[in-house]
Amino acid sequence: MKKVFKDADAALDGTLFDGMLIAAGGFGLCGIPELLIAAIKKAGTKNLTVASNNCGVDGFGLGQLLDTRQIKKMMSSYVGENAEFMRQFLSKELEVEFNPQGTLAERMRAGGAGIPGFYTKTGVGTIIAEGKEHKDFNGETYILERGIVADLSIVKAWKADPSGNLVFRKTARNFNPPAATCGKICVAEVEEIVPLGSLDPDTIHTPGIYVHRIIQGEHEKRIEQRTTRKREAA
Amino acid sequence: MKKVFKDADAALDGTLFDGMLIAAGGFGLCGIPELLIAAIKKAGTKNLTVASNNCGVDGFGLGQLLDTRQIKKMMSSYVGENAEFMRQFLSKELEVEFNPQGTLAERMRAGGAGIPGFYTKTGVGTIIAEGKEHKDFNGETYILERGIVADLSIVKAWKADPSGNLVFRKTARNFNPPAATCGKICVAEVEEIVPLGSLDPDTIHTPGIYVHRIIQGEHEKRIEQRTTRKREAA
Amino acid sequence: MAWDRNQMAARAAQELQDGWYVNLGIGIPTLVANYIPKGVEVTLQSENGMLGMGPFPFEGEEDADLINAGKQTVTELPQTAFFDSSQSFAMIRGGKIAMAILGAMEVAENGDLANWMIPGKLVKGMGGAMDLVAGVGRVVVVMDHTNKAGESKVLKSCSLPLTGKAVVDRIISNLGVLDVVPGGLKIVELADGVTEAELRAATEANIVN
Amino acid sequence: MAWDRNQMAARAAQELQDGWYVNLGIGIPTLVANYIPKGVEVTLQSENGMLGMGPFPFEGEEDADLINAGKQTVTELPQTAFFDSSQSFAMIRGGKIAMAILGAMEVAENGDLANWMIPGKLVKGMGGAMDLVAGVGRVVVVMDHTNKAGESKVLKSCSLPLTGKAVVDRIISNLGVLDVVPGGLKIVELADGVTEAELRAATEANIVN
Repeated sequence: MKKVFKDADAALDGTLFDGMLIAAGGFGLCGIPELLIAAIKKAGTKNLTVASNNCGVDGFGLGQLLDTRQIKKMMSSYVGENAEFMRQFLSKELEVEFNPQGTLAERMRAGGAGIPGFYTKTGVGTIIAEGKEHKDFNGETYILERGIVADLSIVKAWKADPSGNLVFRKTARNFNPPAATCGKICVAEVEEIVPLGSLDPDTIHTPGIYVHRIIQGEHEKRIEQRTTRKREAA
Repeated sequence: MKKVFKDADAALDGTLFDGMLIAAGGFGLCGIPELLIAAIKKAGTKNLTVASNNCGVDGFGLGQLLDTRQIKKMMSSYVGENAEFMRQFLSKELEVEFNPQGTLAERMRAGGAGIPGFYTKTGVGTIIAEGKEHKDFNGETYILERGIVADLSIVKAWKADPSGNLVFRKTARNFNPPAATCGKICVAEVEEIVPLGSLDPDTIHTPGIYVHRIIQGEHEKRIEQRTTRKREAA
Repeated sequence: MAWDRNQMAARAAQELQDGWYVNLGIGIPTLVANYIPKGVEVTLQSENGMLGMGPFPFEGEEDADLINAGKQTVTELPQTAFFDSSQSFAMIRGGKIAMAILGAMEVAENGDLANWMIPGKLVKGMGGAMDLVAGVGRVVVVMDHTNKAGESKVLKSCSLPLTGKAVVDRIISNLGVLDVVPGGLKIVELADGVTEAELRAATEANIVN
Repeated sequence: MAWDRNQMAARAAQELQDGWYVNLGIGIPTLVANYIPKGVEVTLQSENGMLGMGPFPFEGEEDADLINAGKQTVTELPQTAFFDSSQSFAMIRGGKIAMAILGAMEVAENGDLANWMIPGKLVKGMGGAMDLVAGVGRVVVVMDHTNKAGESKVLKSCSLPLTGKAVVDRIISNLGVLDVVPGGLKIVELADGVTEAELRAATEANIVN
């Protein structure tokens, strides 16, 4: 049971194929699997459908896979921090399926939890509900949303142990845990692989059972909106 | 925003009424809200429906509420470690709705997550599926299970801070986090209330938003099956 | 005369009650945090996965792993808890957030809200807005009463694709405060120096007494 | 001659593959942990909320907060992770557990399993058994081939209420090993000193070649 791989190329070896569905963690540029995305770019896998809340920015994160035209379709809640995305989207080269953010997160969680469908109030009465089954519970109307099962999940954590237990840091957790659960294979990139036994078993966010391959690497961790306040003079 | 109460009686004050639905955390006797159960006994609230994986043992845990005939119905996955339970069950004084353990946990989680129904393969083709809606997804049959929303949740955690953030210890976590989410009001009993800011925000299992009232107290923490091994001679 | 952005935010802050968990949208709603009344303790939720959102960091203390739903760097507080996005929206959908204060493009007299797309224009997505309006206990909209062309944004029915159907409880605009009630909108308050006639003139929606 | 409880457990342990996450039921399946082959690393899941279940504690080191699904005190290992019951069954239902090894009252030739209730007798509940058989990758049943009256427990169809429909992949009994295949059961192996005729005589289910 060797889960630790030497780099992103090695960790993705044998997992990629044209037309596949990839679930990616991250919110904006926070907690995105930078190294695995770059390796998918290098591998040149085509016609990807990517379930990810956002699609990176020009030249960084998933935005890189737009430059190379590797993405056929995005399943996202918010996109377009990205000129190339908008160009492809408006010219219909790129397909976008908009999902409410919570619906997208829950669809990933459901897919990983063996739940093929669940009912939610989110989106009832909007274009999101069009074509979806409606059902009343206790006098209120809900719509049926489907679990997402991806061919591959790519996630970014703070620390891992060699058994694949993952710990995330602050809001970089975001979509990573649900994304990790919904892939038939999950590859995780982390800032540090720590020795077995050094993570407190009460504080593990994603148990190792979900994680098949791990790499350690350097992360740029780019900040999208650097907002600060001034220190008041003493 | 004062969440800390002086004892179980005070914390339950105004939350109890005859015929109510209570969701309780715990698995076997592990991680059960001992003090709150004892206070419900004292309060004498009647005709309770209790959603809890098990029903305690004679004279301890939820078993205490059987002695006083306060429970009308249990929603559980495994019961009967308890002579009085079996007597009431066999004589039909006590109603039992059996739920597969994972379905019960997910029903609590769903109820707390605004999901009135979800599909699962668990129980298809068994008496559990009788009378439930069946639906095919990708060629497989699933049944519809309903979210549970309780009038009150009672849970037991290891530590809390005054804002209601909870941390559990080892397998005493079990049903407590999903139970905490599904109550209109959630009362938590803990071994220790620690100062605000002393819990690492990355390691909180149940965020304070779910927890309305907290008490600190002494717990018996009875062991149901004490199994050990012998040390080999040196 | 009418309220400016900060006055609208200050008025919206009056909606907050002690002990509430609240989600503030982008734009004017973000400013509400600056006007929380003394003695009112409110915990801010950020839907990417945080309860207890603090102010922007001091320069040099930005943390790439600590951002809000607007992707801005923020800070934590003593009561902060982090969680994943499925948990975050579980609490939103599950009705655990007492109130969301959001911006809007249009609101209708039945509480319909449109704030995510303009057909033919750049569509960026709804983010968490649909989840919020469907799930939270109370939805307060803060917005200008009219658009740049002077047309009412408070309508009989929305012309834009909806974010949620019959979800808005209260509108706080530059001209005043209106509640969604059976039959239409009810004037709760006029902004400083605004007459009822002015408010009515700027409102397409039916106003009931 | 036939296999005893420990021999059945040892045979069941041969089913395990390196790197697998496995759930062991109560009774003989629990003994399987004693026979995991050298070089095969298996992580045991306990459905109350634990991955990486260790052996029973030394006397005096029992921890009331650390029990398995059978409510027995256990210990943790360096790779242990704890989680709540909804997460635990999310991984079970989601197919993340490679194999469950369970006891049975009856198994049918189509893989139907009955192991939770006898009508008219004390019903204690199914616990996590229905979730396990519905969710895990492979279900192996370990049981005596016949009941105390000498009647086959390997049947054309189950007489007892089912735990799961067409869920069993392999049966390991005191008499041998059988796989559920199209049309019935296929003999994989005979227990020490058991003849095929003996196995067939003790089996009501259809055996295919």
